[in-house]
Amino acid sequence: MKEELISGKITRREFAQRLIALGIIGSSAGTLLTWADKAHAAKRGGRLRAGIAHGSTTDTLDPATYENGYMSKINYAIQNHLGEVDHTGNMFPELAESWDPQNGAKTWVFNLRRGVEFHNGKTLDSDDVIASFQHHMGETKSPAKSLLKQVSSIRKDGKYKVVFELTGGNADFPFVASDYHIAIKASKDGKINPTDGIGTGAYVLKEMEMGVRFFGTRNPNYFKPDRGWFNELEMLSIVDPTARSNALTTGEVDVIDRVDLKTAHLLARKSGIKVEETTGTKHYTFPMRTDTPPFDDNNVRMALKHAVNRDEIVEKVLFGHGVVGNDHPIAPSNPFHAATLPQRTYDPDKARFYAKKAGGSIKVQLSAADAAFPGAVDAAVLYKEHAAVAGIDIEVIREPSDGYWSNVWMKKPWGACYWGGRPTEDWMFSTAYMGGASWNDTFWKHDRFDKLLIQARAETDQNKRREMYYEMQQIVRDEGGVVVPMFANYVFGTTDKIEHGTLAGNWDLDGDKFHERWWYS
Amino acid sequence: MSAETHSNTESGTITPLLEVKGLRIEGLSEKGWHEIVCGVDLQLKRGEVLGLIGESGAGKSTIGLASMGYTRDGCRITDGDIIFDGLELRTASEEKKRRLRGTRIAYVAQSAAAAFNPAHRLLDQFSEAPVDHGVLSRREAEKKGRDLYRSLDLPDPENIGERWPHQVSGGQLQRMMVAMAMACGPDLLVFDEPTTALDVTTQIEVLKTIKEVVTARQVAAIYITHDLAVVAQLADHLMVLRYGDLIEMNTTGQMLTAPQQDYTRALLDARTRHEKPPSEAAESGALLTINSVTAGYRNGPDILQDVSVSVTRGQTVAVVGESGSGKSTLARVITGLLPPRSGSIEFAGERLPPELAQRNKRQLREAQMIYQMPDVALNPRQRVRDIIGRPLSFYLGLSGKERERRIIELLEQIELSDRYIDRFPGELSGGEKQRICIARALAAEPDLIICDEVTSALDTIVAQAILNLLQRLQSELRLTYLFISHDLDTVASIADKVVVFYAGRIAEQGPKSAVFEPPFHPYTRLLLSSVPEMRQNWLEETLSTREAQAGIAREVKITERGCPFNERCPAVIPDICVSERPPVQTAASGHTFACQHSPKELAS
Amino acid sequence: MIHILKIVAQRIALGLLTLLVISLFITFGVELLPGDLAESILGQSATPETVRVFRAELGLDKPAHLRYLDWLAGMATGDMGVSLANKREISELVGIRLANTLFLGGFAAAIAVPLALLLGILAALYRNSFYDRAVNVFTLTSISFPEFFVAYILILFFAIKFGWFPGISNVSTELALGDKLYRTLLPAATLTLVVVAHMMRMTRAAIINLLASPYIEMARLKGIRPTRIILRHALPNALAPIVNVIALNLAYLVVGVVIVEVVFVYPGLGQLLVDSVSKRDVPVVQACSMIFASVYILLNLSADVISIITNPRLLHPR
Amino acid sequence: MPMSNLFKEFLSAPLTAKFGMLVIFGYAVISIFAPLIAPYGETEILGGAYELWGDKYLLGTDNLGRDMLSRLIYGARNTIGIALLITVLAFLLGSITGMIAATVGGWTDQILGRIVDVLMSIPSLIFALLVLSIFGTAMPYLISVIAILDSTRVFRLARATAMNVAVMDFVEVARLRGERLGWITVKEILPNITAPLLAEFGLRFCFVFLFISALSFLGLGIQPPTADWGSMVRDNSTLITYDDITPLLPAGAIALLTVAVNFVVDWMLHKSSGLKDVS
Repeated sequence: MKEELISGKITRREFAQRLIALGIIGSSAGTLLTWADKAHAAKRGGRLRAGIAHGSTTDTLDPATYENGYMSKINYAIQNHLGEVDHTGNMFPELAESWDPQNGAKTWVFNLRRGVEFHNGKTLDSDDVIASFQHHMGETKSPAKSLLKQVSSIRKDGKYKVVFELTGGNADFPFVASDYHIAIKASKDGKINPTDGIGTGAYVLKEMEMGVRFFGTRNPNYFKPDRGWFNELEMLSIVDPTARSNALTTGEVDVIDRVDLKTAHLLARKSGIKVEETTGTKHYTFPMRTDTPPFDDNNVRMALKHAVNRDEIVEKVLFGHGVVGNDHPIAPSNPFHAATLPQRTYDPDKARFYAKKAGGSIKVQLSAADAAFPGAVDAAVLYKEHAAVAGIDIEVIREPSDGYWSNVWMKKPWGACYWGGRPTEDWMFSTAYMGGASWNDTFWKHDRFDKLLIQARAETDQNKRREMYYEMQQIVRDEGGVVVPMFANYVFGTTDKIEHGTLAGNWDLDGDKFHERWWYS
Repeated sequence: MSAETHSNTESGTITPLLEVKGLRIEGLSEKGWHEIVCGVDLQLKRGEVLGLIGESGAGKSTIGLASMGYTRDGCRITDGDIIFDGLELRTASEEKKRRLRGTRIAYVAQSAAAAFNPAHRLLDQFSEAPVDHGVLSRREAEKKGRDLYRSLDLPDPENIGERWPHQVSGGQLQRMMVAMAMACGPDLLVFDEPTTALDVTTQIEVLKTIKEVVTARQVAAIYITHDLAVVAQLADHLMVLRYGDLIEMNTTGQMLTAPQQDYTRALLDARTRHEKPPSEAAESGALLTINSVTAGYRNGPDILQDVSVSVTRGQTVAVVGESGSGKSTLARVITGLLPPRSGSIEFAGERLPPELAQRNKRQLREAQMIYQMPDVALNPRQRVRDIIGRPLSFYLGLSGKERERRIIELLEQIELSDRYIDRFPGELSGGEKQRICIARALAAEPDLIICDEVTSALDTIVAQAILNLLQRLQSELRLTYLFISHDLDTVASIADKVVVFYAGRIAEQGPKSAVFEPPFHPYTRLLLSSVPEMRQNWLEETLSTREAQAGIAREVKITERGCPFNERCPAVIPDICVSERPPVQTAASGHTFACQHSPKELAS
Repeated sequence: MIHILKIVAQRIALGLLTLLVISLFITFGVELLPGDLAESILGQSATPETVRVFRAELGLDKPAHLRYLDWLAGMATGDMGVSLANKREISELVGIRLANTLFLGGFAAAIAVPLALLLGILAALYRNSFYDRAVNVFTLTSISFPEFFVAYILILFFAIKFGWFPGISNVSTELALGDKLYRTLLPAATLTLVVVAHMMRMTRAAIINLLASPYIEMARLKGIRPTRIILRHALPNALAPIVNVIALNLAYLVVGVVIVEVVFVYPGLGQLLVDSVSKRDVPVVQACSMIFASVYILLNLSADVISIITNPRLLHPR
Repeated sequence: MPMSNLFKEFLSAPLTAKFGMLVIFGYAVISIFAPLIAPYGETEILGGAYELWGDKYLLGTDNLGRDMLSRLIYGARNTIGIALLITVLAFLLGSITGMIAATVGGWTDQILGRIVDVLMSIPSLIFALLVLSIFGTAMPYLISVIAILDSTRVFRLARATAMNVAVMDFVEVARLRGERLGWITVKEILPNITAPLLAEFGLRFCFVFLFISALSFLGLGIQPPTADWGSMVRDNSTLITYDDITPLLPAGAIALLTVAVNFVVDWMLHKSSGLKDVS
């Protein structure tokens, strides 16, 4: 793309300016083109074997059903999206060449890259993009459907231009349009074949056994000239953490994700193995149902928020591989993270004070399962011990991992929960904190917060936007129903033969794009 | 290696083949090691047969096995010498002894059915020892097996070896074991109660085989038994043992005619027929009436066919016949365990429901049963108190002191002291166990007691004591007995009336005096002549009778047509007996029998 | 022979009945589980709307008993149906997994059964010796560790420390047999350690139990060598209980190996079943359960038949 | 039995049985007096994660900084208590139904047999997964599910052995007396099949730990923060591949108990078979 940029299709400056204006990228325009970064002498060749923590026999290639890290990594190996997040957390075009907000960010024009070929030889055009989007709209099971509700229409404007009309202004729309579900696939008669496994990605799918193994070879016609270094890509689903680290130690695989935090330091000591980590938006929470007693009383919530020793949880559940949270979901890596907001600390006295205000003793149940997040049960047990000091009685209920999301999450009054996080504040808040949002797992409704959220979405003045988001973070912190004890790092291990540039933190393994960004030394 | 090549064949008459000196053996029990053989000496020359006699616990089997240099688990030889053909077996290596066993010393066990491995064909088991010891090749061994089978008069000697142990009758199996013992041509045979578990008719058949082997092949033998009459037919010398001690040793003739010790006399006495005086309590009126009962198991044939018996109150009715004749089935029908296919049972004038479940507590209480094997008839995990006490509380509602008092009373009745009340069956001797069974039956205060072979698992002296006890109880308590037995001798001493069963049908029934006197049904005659008598040469004489020649070495077969006994009957009328049912006739002496021959013809 | 055929026919009929009951149990058991495939697959991202559409697409909007009847009709014609989750033919989906499972189970059995018999026979022969006690303690210890723990220990030594074997059993269809055996040796060894104790103890006990019987004494008195007594006289008669235990353990090797599959990343049927249960993919759960139950029933049946064949009393009635 | 007799029995036992009894006795003492013996509380968080063995924490700490030794000691109480309860329940259920099947025979036998067949042919982990997911993992459910699953094995054994006893004459005597099923099974048959049941008890008891541990693999085990050995093995098992012997402690505790229990059971079996020989 560097070449293309220089060749004048779009000037780098123009492009950057547009994005800066929109707040999509900050001042980091200089590092925009990471996939063209040649600071390292990347080499082509070899077979990359990865052991991935997820994967299930019930997985399918249909983008509407992607639900775990294994499918996500396959998704990014065989398919591309309109935009791509780089290591700074910013969005820049991938299959789009550029995008253009109009009409107060209510209308978005996406210019497509020309000459991109699908694995089946078809060339990418507007129809493919529209069909790919429509797969997630209307009568569909796709989880991206709720994201795309704001899209009132999609139309093509020529072979390489797609225009989105939104119901309201959204300055962050390129993030939405690049959601990992919305992989761009080849269309036929206005429809995509969701399970054909054909995309524009760096690797061509050769063999696939769900929940076991993926095998692909390098796409010789890949449109990113300096990406996709490996000749072959093999990904194994290795769910058991011990098995995963064993596989890396014994040389069965070259990369593993989600290193068992308990033993990460031991793994790092092994010769020939590197353990690396990135801090992203992933956070673990304890959402309380604010519509259910006793959590409908903010004093109870505040008492509980003061009754947890976040440092100890980060130390013992994350083994230091993370940072403490401040009871709101905005990560330090998010653009508008309120760093000035005082960090909430463990304060049994305050907890006792709030408990008293709430009417004396607090006795609650906390549901957890390791399906919520790894170490959730341990974290709950620690929480129990911390709260006991403040005279608060927490009974830890270990729920079965099986069916946790349908039986416990958003059903039981207080539980443990996992959030991959969202790259933008608006997206995160709209998804889980706006009154009435379908994943509002605290069933929280705050008028001032909801008003600010709508305003900030369409606001293009960065400073005003920042102020609004800061205030919202404070509201959630002091009045919301969520305890956010920690942001967890993505920790992964590789052999020391693997090299890479600066790592992205939006997903595990370099934004789930390790296969196209890394190379063998 | 065979008998003929042994070095001391010529000198055999001078040096004893086996010499045991001062043998002491200890056994392990709960209470530790205690002596079970207390210094026994014996000598055996080639061609001699030594009988070891005694009750259970006398140590006779232990001595028999020790003479092979073998002790069972939980036994150890503590002193003495066992010298076989110059070799000291006590100190010999296990390997040396192993080479002797099966080749030069062979063993014949009590129960062939248990001692043959159920997993292998008979001829394979025959060949095993000679082939394994390298005496014969496999082919030679099999040929030898067939030859032996033939010379021992086994049926179908060419093919019987291809059968499995369970496919051969008990008597034949026992004989095949004798053949197997002869496989390597041994110098010494140890027979360990080889006929104890058999019917009298079968016993003769096995004794005949043993006799042939011992006399014709001139081997030395030790014959272990508790039955003097049996061993008298074979042994040159007898040794009487009791509790591991030698009581008396003498030649057979001397022992039979002039026993020196009281114990020996008691043994002899127990084998002598004791006639029972007719029960004075004999009242009119039948307590139990069995009306033309036909019965069988599941889909099988009729085991009982048209059986009618009536039992008078206060009397003893004996049911006799060989195994397989349906005697025990009759008991099961009476107790309700096996509802009859047709016919009915009346008890004290009341028709009993055919099924056990339909009978009421009183009906159940009135008829009690005593079993053949006291070992399995008593729950090994219950104390005597619970065993006897249960019917007391169950039927009579006794409890506490009253129950305790009654238990002790019952123990007295069966001549046991109240010290027994806390014992487990495992701590009792066979006779004591059977007494407890009797006490349990008495506890129900029954009118009728069904005694199913109650003495056949017991030693002779013990059995006699049990019979005496039963008779005493009968006169004291006005009991009625239905006494099932295969042993005519036993029956003779206790019965008022005798019913002879053959293949599920009544061959003959009537007052004891009438049945035991001519005219005899041919089957009764066979049974009577098969009872060993306490004299030498009885075996040879019996074998020469036409009853024995026709009747032994055959099994009871259930048939639908004709007379079931026709195959074994010396007086068979070829066409008629096979096809026609024998008519039931009444003889002058007041007994009935089923036979084509008239009473007059049978009287001769 | 007719006797055996009759028993086999009877058992097969009973087995089919058992299968029917199990299928009912499984269907309605899974049905009773909170949530369905749509909710499970959508997971955290389920909304009422997407769930409704998904359900309609899967046919989950039909009542459970109708779906069960459909399934039953399919089974009767040999059609196992398609997976709800990924629309693949279940026969094809299950086929590869079953082959893998049977391969691993067979491999483990090929080591474990002879080993257990050998150890058991030797223990019976040298009972109460040091060898006997040592084997007893070793096998008891090996079964008292959880399977995954045994697996980790084996991995620690043979994969990580000595590097002789791979730490995971990454098998694919194109592997040569030797390679496949090499890669599955550690899981097979784990399973062996898990099952060998039970079979060995039973072998020892069954043989020792018979050593007191008269025909063994008879064999001793015939001067037969101790080894031969055990092998030829005791073993054939002890086979029935031993075979029963072997059948139970073989069934376990096929049915109960989920955890070993997880630890060694071995693509077997157990993993598929657990995945499918957690995703409520009823047809796949049904198919796997039917296979497992059939394996169990067939193994028990074979044990019965072997018991009959090795027992001349039953094979050659009088 | 008076104390002195017990002591005599103990002295007469072979070395292995003595060892087994001592171990069991030790475990019992530890279980009963856990709060007195343990240096710290069961759930008390004391220090950092995985502190090394030392004076303060004899066996170090676990991943949450709880004292390993105290967890092991409390674990004995919980694990043995639960396993014992489950095994006893399984034996009650299995042996009673097994004996009824053997004694009554006919349809009762057939129906019970088929039910057990069904239960046994469903993989037990799947069965547990289904039931526990439906009803929740509260202790009563956990205990009943494992007890039911285990009782099927006991049923088979009890039925097979009771069949052999049911044909004995003394059972016929009881039947002829008109005794009811309850008496026949409990008083006549049960005392005669205790030996094989006992042997099975030894193994079953230990399998219960393992099953609980396997369930914790699926997240269905005993509720935290209760210490139980099975879950402790599971929680720390990853360490073993890094040469850390921490998980060996709970695993070793299970193994030691298994071996000890089976030593004692073997001896008792030997004794009871010896009794049979005398009778």
